[in-house]
Amino acid sequence: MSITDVTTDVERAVQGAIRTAASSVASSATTPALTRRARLSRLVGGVVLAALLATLPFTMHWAGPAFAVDYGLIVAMAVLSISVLGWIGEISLAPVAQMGFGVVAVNVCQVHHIPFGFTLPIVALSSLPISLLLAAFTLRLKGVSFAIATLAFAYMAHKTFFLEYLGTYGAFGGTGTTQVARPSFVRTDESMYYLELAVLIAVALVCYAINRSRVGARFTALRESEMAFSTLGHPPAAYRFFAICLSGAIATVAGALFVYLQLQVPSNLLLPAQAILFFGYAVAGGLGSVTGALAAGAVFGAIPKYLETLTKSEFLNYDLFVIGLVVFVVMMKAPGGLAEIGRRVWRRVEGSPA
Amino acid sequence: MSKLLQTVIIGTVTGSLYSLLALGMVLVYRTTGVLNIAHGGIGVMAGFVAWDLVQLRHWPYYAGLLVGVSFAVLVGLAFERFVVRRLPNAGSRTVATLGLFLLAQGVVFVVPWWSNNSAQVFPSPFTGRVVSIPGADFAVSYDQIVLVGTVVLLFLGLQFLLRRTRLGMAMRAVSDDPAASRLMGVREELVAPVVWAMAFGIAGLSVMLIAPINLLENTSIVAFTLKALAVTFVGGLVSLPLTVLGATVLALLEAFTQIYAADIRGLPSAWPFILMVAVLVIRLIRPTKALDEQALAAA
Amino acid sequence: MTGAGPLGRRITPAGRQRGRDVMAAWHRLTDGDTVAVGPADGTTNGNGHDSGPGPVGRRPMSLAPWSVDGGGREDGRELLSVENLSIHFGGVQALRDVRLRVRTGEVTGVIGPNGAGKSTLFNCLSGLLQPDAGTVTFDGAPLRGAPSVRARRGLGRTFQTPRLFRSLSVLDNLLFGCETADWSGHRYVFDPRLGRLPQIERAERIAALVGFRGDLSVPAGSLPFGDLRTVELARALCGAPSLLMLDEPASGLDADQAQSFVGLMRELGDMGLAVLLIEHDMALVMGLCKRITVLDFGQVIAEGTPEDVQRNETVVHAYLGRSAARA
Amino acid sequence: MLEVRGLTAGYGPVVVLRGIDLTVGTGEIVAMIGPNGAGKTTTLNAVAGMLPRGGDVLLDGEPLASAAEQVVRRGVALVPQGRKVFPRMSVEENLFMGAYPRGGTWRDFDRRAEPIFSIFPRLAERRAQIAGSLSGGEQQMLVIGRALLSEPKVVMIDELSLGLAPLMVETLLDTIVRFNRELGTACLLVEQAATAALEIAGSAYLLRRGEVVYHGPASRLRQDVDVLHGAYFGTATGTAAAAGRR
Repeated sequence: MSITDVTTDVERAVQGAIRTAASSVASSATTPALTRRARLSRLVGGVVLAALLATLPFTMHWAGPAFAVDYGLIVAMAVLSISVLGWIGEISLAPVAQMGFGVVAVNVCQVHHIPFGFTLPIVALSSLPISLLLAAFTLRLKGVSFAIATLAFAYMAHKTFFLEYLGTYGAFGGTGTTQVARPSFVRTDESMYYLELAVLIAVALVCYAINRSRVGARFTALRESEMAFSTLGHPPAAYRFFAICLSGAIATVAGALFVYLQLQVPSNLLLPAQAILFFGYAVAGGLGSVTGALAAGAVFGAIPKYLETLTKSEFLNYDLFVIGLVVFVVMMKAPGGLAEIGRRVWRRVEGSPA
Repeated sequence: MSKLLQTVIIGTVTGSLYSLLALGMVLVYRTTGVLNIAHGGIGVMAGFVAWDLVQLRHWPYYAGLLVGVSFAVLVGLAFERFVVRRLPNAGSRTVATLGLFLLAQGVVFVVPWWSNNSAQVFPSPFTGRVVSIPGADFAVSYDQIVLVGTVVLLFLGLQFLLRRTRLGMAMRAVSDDPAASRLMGVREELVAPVVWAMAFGIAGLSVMLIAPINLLENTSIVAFTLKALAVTFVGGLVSLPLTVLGATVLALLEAFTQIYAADIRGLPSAWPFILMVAVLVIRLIRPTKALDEQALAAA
Repeated sequence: MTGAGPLGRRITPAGRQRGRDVMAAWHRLTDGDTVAVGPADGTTNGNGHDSGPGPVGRRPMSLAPWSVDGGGREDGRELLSVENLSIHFGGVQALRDVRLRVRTGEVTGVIGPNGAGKSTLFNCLSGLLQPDAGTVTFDGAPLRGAPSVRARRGLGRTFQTPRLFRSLSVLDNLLFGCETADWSGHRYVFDPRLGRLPQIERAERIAALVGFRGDLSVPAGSLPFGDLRTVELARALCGAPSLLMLDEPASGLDADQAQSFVGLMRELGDMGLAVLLIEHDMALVMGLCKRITVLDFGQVIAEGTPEDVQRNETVVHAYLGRSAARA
Repeated sequence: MLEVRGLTAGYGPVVVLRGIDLTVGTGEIVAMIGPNGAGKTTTLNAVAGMLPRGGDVLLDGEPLASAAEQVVRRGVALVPQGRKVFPRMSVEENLFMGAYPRGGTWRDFDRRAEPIFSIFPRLAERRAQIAGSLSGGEQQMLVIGRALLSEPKVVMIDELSLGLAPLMVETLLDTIVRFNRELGTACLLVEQAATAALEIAGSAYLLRRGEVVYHGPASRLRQDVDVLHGAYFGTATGTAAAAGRR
């Protein structure tokens, strides 16, 4: 046994010890702070939420077909892609266009007979060129100017590409295909829900992980003082590019799921103004918040569809009015959006001091 | 020759249309630092109020127009008083205008007799009357002439306001340096409502002038507003002449590609983006260092 | 929930104590005086990335990473040299042919009336502004590139108005500094606690060194003004710079704080750190700096020891006006 | 004429002024000097209504309102630190804004601006130029001229010489003497570069750490160089600097 071997053994032992310590560091931080009531409400809340998520298409059957909630999840994902940019303090109105490129990517994959298992990763990767193009704008443009640039891009993508390629009825130009075929295991809208849920949970977990990691803290720092951030050795552009690529990938995957749900996506579903609506949802959810974005997206996405069924299509486009009001209220009363409101309510439920 | 003339005229009219929308947004941005996303939406809402009175209730055209514009002005005052003033900075105010945009769009759908989702015809007293161009096989409508004329008047009026009147000078001073303008005795809380009321009034008027040419309809007006946004970017969101120039250039490019290069499909619609990229590249090549230093000081 | 990984709040005293116990165990296991800590060596030690969480380097733990360089102190080595640095904004020549030398182990002062171009000089050096002309040599090689690249080469700085990350905890702010020099924890990016225990220890020691007595877990934005400067200084120190540029570090400090600041600067100088200091408090500058460069209208009007500078007519002229010089 | 009694002010929890007493007589030039951070700028901003303040500020025996817009209407104008011109407006337009509190319109602008243009002929030459593109000294002239157009009884000038060449400072000081004599406007002059200001001032205040530590005729303070050097270089180095005078 050589010297190095001894060292490695010692290292391993200590590694184990440090891991234990670290986990106790983590647990000791939370355990004593929780009251019994809080633990109970967490448990109940978790179970109820899980049960609800697991059965949502069926429990909501009285209100309408599962399509509504499927649509809600896709909106949730699109809103998440906007909200994620809140980490670097930017506003992008391009996600709806990026969804459109997801639609196109799925079609291309299908034409080339790529199995479903590979399609979503390919779609996610295919978002990179456009994300990088948009990210290049942030080298020079910030804030309002960047938002306008993304809007102009979305406008161009819609007029020059989607109108041609998807047309008014969602047929794919020049490919001979008129619609996308769902993979065999998601023939029904109900099963589609579980596919979406799985993807959404995976995406959300990635976002949570990034947000809680050191990268998340760096985003906060970048937002608060770019000068301090850069003079402490961190490249601001890299983090901007990362956030924009992440947002683009989420939006593009949302677009892919959208076409699997719809089978055809006519270009008028990809209007740039739609992005403004989604941005409104993101504000309502709380910019930068993952949970808030998902909740706001799902709720504001699904409810109008349900209402449409319940009122026999009497209810159309009222969501614009409602979300407009919500944005006002949120801006004035709770700038953190649903996420902030949720936290306040939750604190009260748990019985811990606010 | 006739084709060229026609292209130029189409470009001028469309350019005036973009300018009309863009000038209102530049006014707000230049004097308050807020990008008013709701501009087109407010205009459509006011347009529908006027349309309601004129078409459904058979009011005289000008009375309807007046009520529509006054309605927009009132919305502007209310928005400034109850929303803008209570929000802390230009960023959150911009988001609020986004909320207002959605609200204004929603209102049009909420009122049942304004009809769901369909475009409305909103003729003006001039509709149908045309001036034929001598030696050409097409005519220019009175509505188009009024539109171009209004843009010229609006441009001159805004220039006069911002350069020659006490009010306009105060507006510019506030946007240049709020602290220094307080030292000059300017009361920002009196200037801001005027700006918003004026901008919303202009928005209402713009849509009422556009409606007889196009239709009174959300989608197309919003699309125009988006292009107008791209145009304001050319003028750095503040310069009135550059904005009008940008709007005209954009519209002429669109008209020429549509008529002379119709086989390159999609190119006309790409111009706003291409224009923005061009402006961006110019700024990248010739960055103004003085601005950098200002940004550093402000950061 | 925006972005923040509020580390400072998640670690309780009990948890931290357990972490310390493990560190102590590591001390015993390996060798009395080596520590499982990389941060101090991260910049200089190439093997910082290929071993376990703790045993990155086998150097003695030191609070002053700058003294690690070569093992001992080498005072008086020329670390930074600026030649003919010029920059203009519009029609204003903010800096004209500025020449400057900074040596290790010394505090070098930059003084001059308001608007003389001192902060612009700092911004040029740290890469926030692009000068029109001039060469800057740092540690034997030209100093170029983005601010982040320069920071990693060992250029730390503070700002005239402290720029802390206001919603992050004080500890997180300091850890940011630690990351400038040390990326060994990057593998634990999703388990921040584990990789960071050594950095946390380091941050705490540096906070104590600069005399920050407050709670490390509160958001930096809630600190009183004097503490903002102290924490910003600590954050810069955490980055293990070899050159520290301080922009008016003593303004807003009371007499006691200023006194301990002077003490700290002397200590850092003894460790071999080079300090470039902009300051208006003349007593402080004169007492602390080995050499002083005086800027006026973007030009160097005098350079030398404090005594030289005080005797220089031009300086008195620039500071007090013509009649003081005439009198 | 302008009387300040027990003025306190600060930024949030930070107290900067701990009770300043100050008097500016009619047509007088008063210098206020002191090292960085002594509270000179804060004093001016508090008097001008740009900061919340405590204590009494009286103009001609009447209390002065605490809102900036009203202060300037009453005849107390501030020339703030850092030459705050309206950068995107022309010289003429900047001056117009100066006349704003007096209800100035473009019609009678020329008449109002005439005496100002005669004091600052360089502004007349550059009437149409954008203020942001003026040199530092010209910008300083412009802000002073702008303040004078509001026809003030007292004009408070903050850091006149900041970042300006000595020759330009002398020119500016001469213009202060001139408008003081010609228009009878009193002037409260805040300076870090002390001696130049002391030369034209009648009386002087020395501030340190938010308090008046010296008050008397400017000529005496000017001669009392040790007080000055003590305030600037700290007492320890006062003798060294004094030695440097030789």
